[in-house]
Amino acid sequence: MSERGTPLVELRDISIAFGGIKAVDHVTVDLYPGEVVGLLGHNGAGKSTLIKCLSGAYQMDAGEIFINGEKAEIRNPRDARKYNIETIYQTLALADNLDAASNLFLGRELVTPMGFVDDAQMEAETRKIMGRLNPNFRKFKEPVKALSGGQRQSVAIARAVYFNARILIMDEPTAALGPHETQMVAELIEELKAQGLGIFLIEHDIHNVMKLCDRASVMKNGQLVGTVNVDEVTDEDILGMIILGKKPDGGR
Amino acid sequence: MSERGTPLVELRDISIAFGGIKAVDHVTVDLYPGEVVGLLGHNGAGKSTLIKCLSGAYQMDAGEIFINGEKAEIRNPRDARKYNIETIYQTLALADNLDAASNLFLGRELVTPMGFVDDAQMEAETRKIMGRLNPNFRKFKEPVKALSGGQRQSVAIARAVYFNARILIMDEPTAALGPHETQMVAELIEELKAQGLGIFLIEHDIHNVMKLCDRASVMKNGQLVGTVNVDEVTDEDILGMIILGKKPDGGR
Amino acid sequence: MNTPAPPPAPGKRSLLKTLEIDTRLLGMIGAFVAICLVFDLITDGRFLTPRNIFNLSIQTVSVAIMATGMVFVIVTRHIDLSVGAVLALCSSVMGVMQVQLLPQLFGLGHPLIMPLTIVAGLLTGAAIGALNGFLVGYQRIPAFIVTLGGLLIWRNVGWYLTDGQTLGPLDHNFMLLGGVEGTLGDLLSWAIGVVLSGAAVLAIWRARAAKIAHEFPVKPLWAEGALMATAVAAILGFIAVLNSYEVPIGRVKRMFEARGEAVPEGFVAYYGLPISVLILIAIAVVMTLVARRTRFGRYIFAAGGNPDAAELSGINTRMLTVKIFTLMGVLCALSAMVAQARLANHANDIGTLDELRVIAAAVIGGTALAGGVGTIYGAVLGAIIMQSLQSGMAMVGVDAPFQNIIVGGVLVLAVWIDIQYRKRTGAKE
Amino acid sequence: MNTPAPPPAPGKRSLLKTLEIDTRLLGMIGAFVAICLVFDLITDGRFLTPRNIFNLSIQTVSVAIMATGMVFVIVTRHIDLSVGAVLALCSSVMGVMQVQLLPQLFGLGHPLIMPLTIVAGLLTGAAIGALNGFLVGYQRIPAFIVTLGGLLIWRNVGWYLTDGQTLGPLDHNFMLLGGVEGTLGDLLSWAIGVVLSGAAVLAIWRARAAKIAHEFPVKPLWAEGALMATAVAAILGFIAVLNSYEVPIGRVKRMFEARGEAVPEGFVAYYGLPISVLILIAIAVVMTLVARRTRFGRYIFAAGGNPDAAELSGINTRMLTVKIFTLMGVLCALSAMVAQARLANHANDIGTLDELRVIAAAVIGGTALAGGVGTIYGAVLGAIIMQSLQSGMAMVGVDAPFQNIIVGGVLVLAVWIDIQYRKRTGAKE
Amino acid sequence: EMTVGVSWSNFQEERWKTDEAAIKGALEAAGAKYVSADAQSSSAKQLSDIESLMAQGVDALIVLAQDTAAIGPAVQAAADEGIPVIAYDRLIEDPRAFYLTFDNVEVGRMQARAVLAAAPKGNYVMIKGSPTDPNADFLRGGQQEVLQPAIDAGDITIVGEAYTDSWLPANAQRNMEQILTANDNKVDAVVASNDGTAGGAVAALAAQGMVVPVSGQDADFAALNRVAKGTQTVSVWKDSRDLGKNAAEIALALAGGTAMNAVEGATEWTSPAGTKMTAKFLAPVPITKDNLAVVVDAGWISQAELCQGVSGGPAPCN
Ligand SMILES: Nc1ncnc2c1ncn2[C@@H]1O[C@H](COP(=O)(O)OP(=O)(O)OP(=O)(O)O)[C@@H](O)[C@H]1O
Ligand SMILES: Nc1ncnc2c1ncn2[C@@H]1O[C@H](COP(=O)(O)OP(=O)(O)OP(=O)(O)O)[C@@H](O)[C@H]1O
Ligand SMILES: O[C@@H]1[C@@H](O)[C@H](O)OC[C@H]1O
Ligand SMILES: [Mg+2]
Ligand SMILES: [Mg+2]
Repeated sequence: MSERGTPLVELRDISIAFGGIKAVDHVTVDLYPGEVVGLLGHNGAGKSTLIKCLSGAYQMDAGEIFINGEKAEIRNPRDARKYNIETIYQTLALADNLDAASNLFLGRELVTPMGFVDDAQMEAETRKIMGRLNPNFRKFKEPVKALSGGQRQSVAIARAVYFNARILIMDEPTAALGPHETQMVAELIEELKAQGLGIFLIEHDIHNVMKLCDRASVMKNGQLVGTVNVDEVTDEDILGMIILGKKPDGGR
Repeated sequence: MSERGTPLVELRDISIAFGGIKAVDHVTVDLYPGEVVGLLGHNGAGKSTLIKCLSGAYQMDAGEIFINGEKAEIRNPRDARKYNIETIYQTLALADNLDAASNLFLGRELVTPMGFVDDAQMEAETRKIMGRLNPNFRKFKEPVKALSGGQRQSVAIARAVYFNARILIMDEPTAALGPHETQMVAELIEELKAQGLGIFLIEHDIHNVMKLCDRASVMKNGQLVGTVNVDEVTDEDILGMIILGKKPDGGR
Repeated sequence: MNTPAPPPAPGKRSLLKTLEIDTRLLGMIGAFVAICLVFDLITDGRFLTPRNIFNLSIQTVSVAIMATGMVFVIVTRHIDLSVGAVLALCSSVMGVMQVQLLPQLFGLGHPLIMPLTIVAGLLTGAAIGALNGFLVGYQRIPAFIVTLGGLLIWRNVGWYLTDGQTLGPLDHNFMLLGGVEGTLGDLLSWAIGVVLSGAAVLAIWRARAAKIAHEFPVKPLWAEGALMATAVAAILGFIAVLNSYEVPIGRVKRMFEARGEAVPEGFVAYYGLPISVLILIAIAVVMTLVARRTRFGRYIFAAGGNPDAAELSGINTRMLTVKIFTLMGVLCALSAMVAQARLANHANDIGTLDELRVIAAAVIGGTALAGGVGTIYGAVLGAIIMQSLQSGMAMVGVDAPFQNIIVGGVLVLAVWIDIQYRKRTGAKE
Repeated sequence: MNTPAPPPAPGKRSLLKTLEIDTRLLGMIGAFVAICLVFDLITDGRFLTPRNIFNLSIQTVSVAIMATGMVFVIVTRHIDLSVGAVLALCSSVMGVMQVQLLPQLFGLGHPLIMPLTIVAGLLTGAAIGALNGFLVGYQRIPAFIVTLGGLLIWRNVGWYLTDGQTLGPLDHNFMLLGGVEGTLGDLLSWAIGVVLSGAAVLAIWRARAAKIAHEFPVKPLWAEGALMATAVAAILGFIAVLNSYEVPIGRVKRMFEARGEAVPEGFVAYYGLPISVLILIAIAVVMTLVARRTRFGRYIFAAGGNPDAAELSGINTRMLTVKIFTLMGVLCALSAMVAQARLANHANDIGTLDELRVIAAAVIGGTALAGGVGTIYGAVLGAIIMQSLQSGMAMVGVDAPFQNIIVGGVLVLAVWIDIQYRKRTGAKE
Repeated sequence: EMTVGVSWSNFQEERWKTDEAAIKGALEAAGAKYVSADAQSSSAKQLSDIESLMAQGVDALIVLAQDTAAIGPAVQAAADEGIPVIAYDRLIEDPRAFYLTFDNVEVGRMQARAVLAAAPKGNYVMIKGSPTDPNADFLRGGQQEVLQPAIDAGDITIVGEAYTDSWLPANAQRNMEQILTANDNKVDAVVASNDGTAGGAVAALAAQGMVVPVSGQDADFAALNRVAKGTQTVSVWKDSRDLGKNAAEIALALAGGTAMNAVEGATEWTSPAGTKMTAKFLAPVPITKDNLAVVVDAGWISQAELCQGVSGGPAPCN
């Protein structure tokens, strides 16, 4: 795919092990601006672990990360933020005792001219963005632990898309969402893609993958099975890669 | 549906409020043996809260529960277990510091003749059941906090189906599962249903609902929109109930 | 179906709702009022005299100052067992400065002695706090161990600094920080009361304005008015009480004698607000602002609610830990300042067992040891309750061992009442 | 793709892996050994003499007994600040029983005095523990508050029971529980050593057999053999050391004189295992079994890891809390028994500050205050480390303040070493 | 009706119970009221306690000070209100307080004298009191005075010396054990500063089968019993009933307007720090096996309690 110029993100030969067991084993994937790359695989294949190396949550044991063709040192989540990488974690990573607005702006609070956090302003912004993601959402004052599973997920999504990310990592973002909310997130992804963001999307639903992704990388037991252009393969091809770990002939 | 005799479970006029806000508002649903009833609704509609009244996690403010036609007093999870009600919670409810086997048998440990917990036996049983749910699962010794999202969900499912439940509550059981694992759970549900269990299934994926459920009850903002026989309605009918809150003419 | 929730049921609960009062501590305030009334009854009205209220407020200061910092420490799921020992070391440093070093340099009673002493104390506290924070945050040693070590170390380091001696008399200006020796008198106290009242009214008003600007719902005007009135009444009432405590005649005589004058006929003076209490008020206000209105405060609560989530949100939780413990150290130094000025000496056993009192004050005030929850005013209230119990018992005149039994029992009872109250009015679980 | 993981890299790590040793405390054991060696060097080899090891083991017992129970309390995210005070009350009850009540009933030295005294003490401890558990579990009052109240209450209740007096001398049989007064002599000690060794070998063997029965992978036979050999060597080595401590001649003479005989030429006797240490060993073994092999223990760890999940799994977590605190109370009573027998008196201030020592022992031994994690042997090792430090310092004869500084510093250092070690060998995060 | 307030430093130690009874008794006899507070070993709490007692309207204060100097503000406040203060048993460095005590230096001398008489030569161990209690150093000073000549003559050597945190017997026991270990039991006498610490030391010695001269003070019942048994040499008896009674009477007198130097038995005394004080010293009595009957005759302890478990001991236990 070199015809497309330098990739936005390149994860090269990434490995990481927990107590001797390799969760990610020499995996290489890349991502171009304006592209959605699906990451697929069975449970425990290593998808979340892989993207956590990019988001700064884990430090990889081996491998390199390139952003815009330059080697990037990502040692913690603060480093990742410097590269405008935003992440929706599978576990959501919300501070349960804070309300939606505080979570949305956590680490990037809006402040008044005097330097105090501007809760009113943050709540107003939160209301705006939540209106686009989850129109039934009304619990702005409660700590997020009082929210339903889907409501929590909406907050996590809002946090990742509110700030101008260039690289967006979404780890099963719609797992807990209702059909309507899922639809709204799908539309949002299309929109962000059009704005030129690169998106890694971890997703188990093959329909959604076929609909939303340009390419799909499949992992099995920590290793990369292969990467395919979604419009060159069928549902069954991808299922075969996930379950049997074999690449279809059509893939690159 | 009185032609089918006494329902296995009847939730009558259940209400529960959190700090004045009604999460479940006079909802009535029932469940017959050998039946799967889907519970649907937008995020925050009150589905999880409703079933938690049945599983003993919450105490309802008003309403009655009947099991096999008799009024049941369910004040805590132990009461629910007495009625052979098993639950897969949306939050999974696992003790993160224990391994899969300990979680699976939590509260119902296998013991040796001398009364000590029989870890070896429990691990053996765990290996058996996990083989049916998640063939890639191999982390039997690690505490479950070291598991991937889907692996954790498999453990929670295993726990609910291992013991001979009569009533099974599944709150988005496949949300984190891969396609293959989801397929295996679907098969399991069919099998359990054939054995005469009654199953409440909370599920956002309309395809799965149409495939697995006999009836579907839809909630909106804490209230029941209606209950329909799945084979009498279309996907769109149900979507309409969820999003607009209006019952199709075909429903009962 | 987007109908708004039905109006809440009428009655007490809805009143609280309308006023949007934090009901969390109403139970605790209730328990406190009950304690006061019972003591007042038993002591024939001696408990609620201006004099005793004055005493109580001075007695509370030292523990309350540290309790405000302990809230942050506990909210982030840590603990600090070394506060009493750090207080003792800061106190010994300040003792050595003002009793030995500085007088040699500048001469006794020099005006620079007080500020330099305070700076030395604050630096000591900050340095130890930062060290604690480093060991906890970066070296990942449990705070319990680090500060248990500190509990054993710092007081004894202070012992070496002072050769185990009690140091005194302290610098004259410094003693003003201790309480009785330094009060503002009635006029100045009234002035401060008015300023505080104004600030409270303004704060309520501006919060309302911000809501209106964003078109959020606001309480009815009368409710805001009632809130303001309550705040003003509480502040001015407290000042009025302190201002009505007469300086005893022996003391007045001493003061005049010191100036070589005779006491004028019919002369009366009033204590007013003690400087130490003013310091506590200032610290409580600042710490509340820090907790609620600064990023630092927000990060503290985030890290307490879910440390991983905070770290993943780009918060440097290790550095945060260093900052929190440093702040705790500085508060220990401030507390040492007040405590030693009150004792008019640096004594080696100063602050003994304060770690328990400070943690207890925070916990009584609703700070959860599991982290993520806590308020500054709760901790101050907790300190006041503990002190009232102890002082009140000494007034009742029962046997000393029995006093302790009752203090222990009432402590548990007060928290129980609070919990029952919250269960009744509050949410499930 | 289902290839097995590659064989682990050769070297130290793989050896530990093969042996499947719990590496969690190896660092701590290393720190302990270092402490011993340093002291031994400083004291010219006096620290690691049979005599001092004998002393150390007796000195450790009281705190270690309570520490095993504190592990359960902390694992379930609670705390018990009242252990020292409960110990004092149990001790006073047992003091009154054996010094005042029972001798009046049965006459001095009656054989029933000891058992009845112990029963009274245990009942006292259990009752207070159950009350604590009820208040924490069912009334939902934070354990910190309940037991802080207890800290103030129980010692003073004991004061009333004894009228504040030191009670003594204790019953002759009872004194056997205190240590030096009651040792098993060399023969019996060897016998017990052999029994314990046999039990250890059997346990390892049966664990292996169970694995084989379920076709789980097992370690190579040589690894099991090595483990068994280590266990046996440790047990018999300890016994050998205690058995080589000669009863001092003065004491021997007294014993013979009491019987009206003369000491035979060349007579030597050896202390062997003290009964109090045997009690500790028994408690540690039982508590370990409880923690690992009983439902009760499993529920403790489940409730500590996720209290909600435990409750949802049908565990009665409230009742569980009552049981845990009751157990803690019983252990306080056992500890009181040993401590007062050792002091040969009941003194009112017995067990003062033990709460800190006990909690520290548990935490040093790896119990996390956040709950869910902890081991019995870790807590015992923690108690031993603390005691070695204190006794070693007393032996070296440095100033008391300096002793504390060093104890505090080494404490932090020991835990730091352990953490570093675990970081090197352990998992991420 | 007059009220007298007593502020205890730490009521958990055995002897204060007796003091309290004596004070109470004397006050009741005079028709006055007794109120008290326990500072639990904290000088800050003691200051608060005294403020509370004063707020309750006491006419005189009896103070067992936790810290000689840090109690100053309390004395100041009392002086402002014209309330007399009695420094009870322990020194208060303030001339406005009336110092009532047993001569603690003398107590130290008595302890050392009795031990020295029993062990004129050999290795000595000094088990001192709490490092925060000024009495601990007074005692130690008195002991040194008596021992110094023998030390200079090379007859005795001090081979171990340790403060006892909070006067806790368990701490004394541990210190003694370690000193014995460090000296291979080559210890010939122990000068312990009170009966609690003596108890700890005796337990440690007994573990080694050793019986050597040991001193103490306070005439704790358990200690007198040890004297009868021969495991302790001396307990200096400070009849705290006397001290308490005196304190109550002086308190009432001062409250009634008597001048400090008009109190019967009052003398001028200068503290080591140079404070000129009005003081009254009561005489302590060393109790050894030779005069055990004194405590029984004085009704301090019953013969049965004194002689429990003793057979063929000294009078009156024979
Ligand atoms: N913190 C950890 N400690 C130890 N092992 C871990 C840890 N996190 C993940 N693992 C292991 O690494 C492997 C990969 O996990 P990962 O979470 O990346 O899977 P995943 O592909 O995201 O699965 P899922 O679809 O279930 O989310 C799993 O076997 C898991 O058990
Ligand atoms: N413990 C709680 N405290 C306060 N409010 C709660 C609590 N649990 C749930 N709620 C609120 O009750 C409503 C119903 O929540 P519930 O979890 O039942 O929704 P749900 O239908 O299961 O949604 P989802 O599909 O997102 O899981 C929500 O508005 C939620 O915010
Ligand atoms: O009598 C002693 C007293 O003088 C001292 O101050 O404290 C300890 C007591 O034993
Ligand atoms: Mg994942
Ligand atoms: Mg839900």
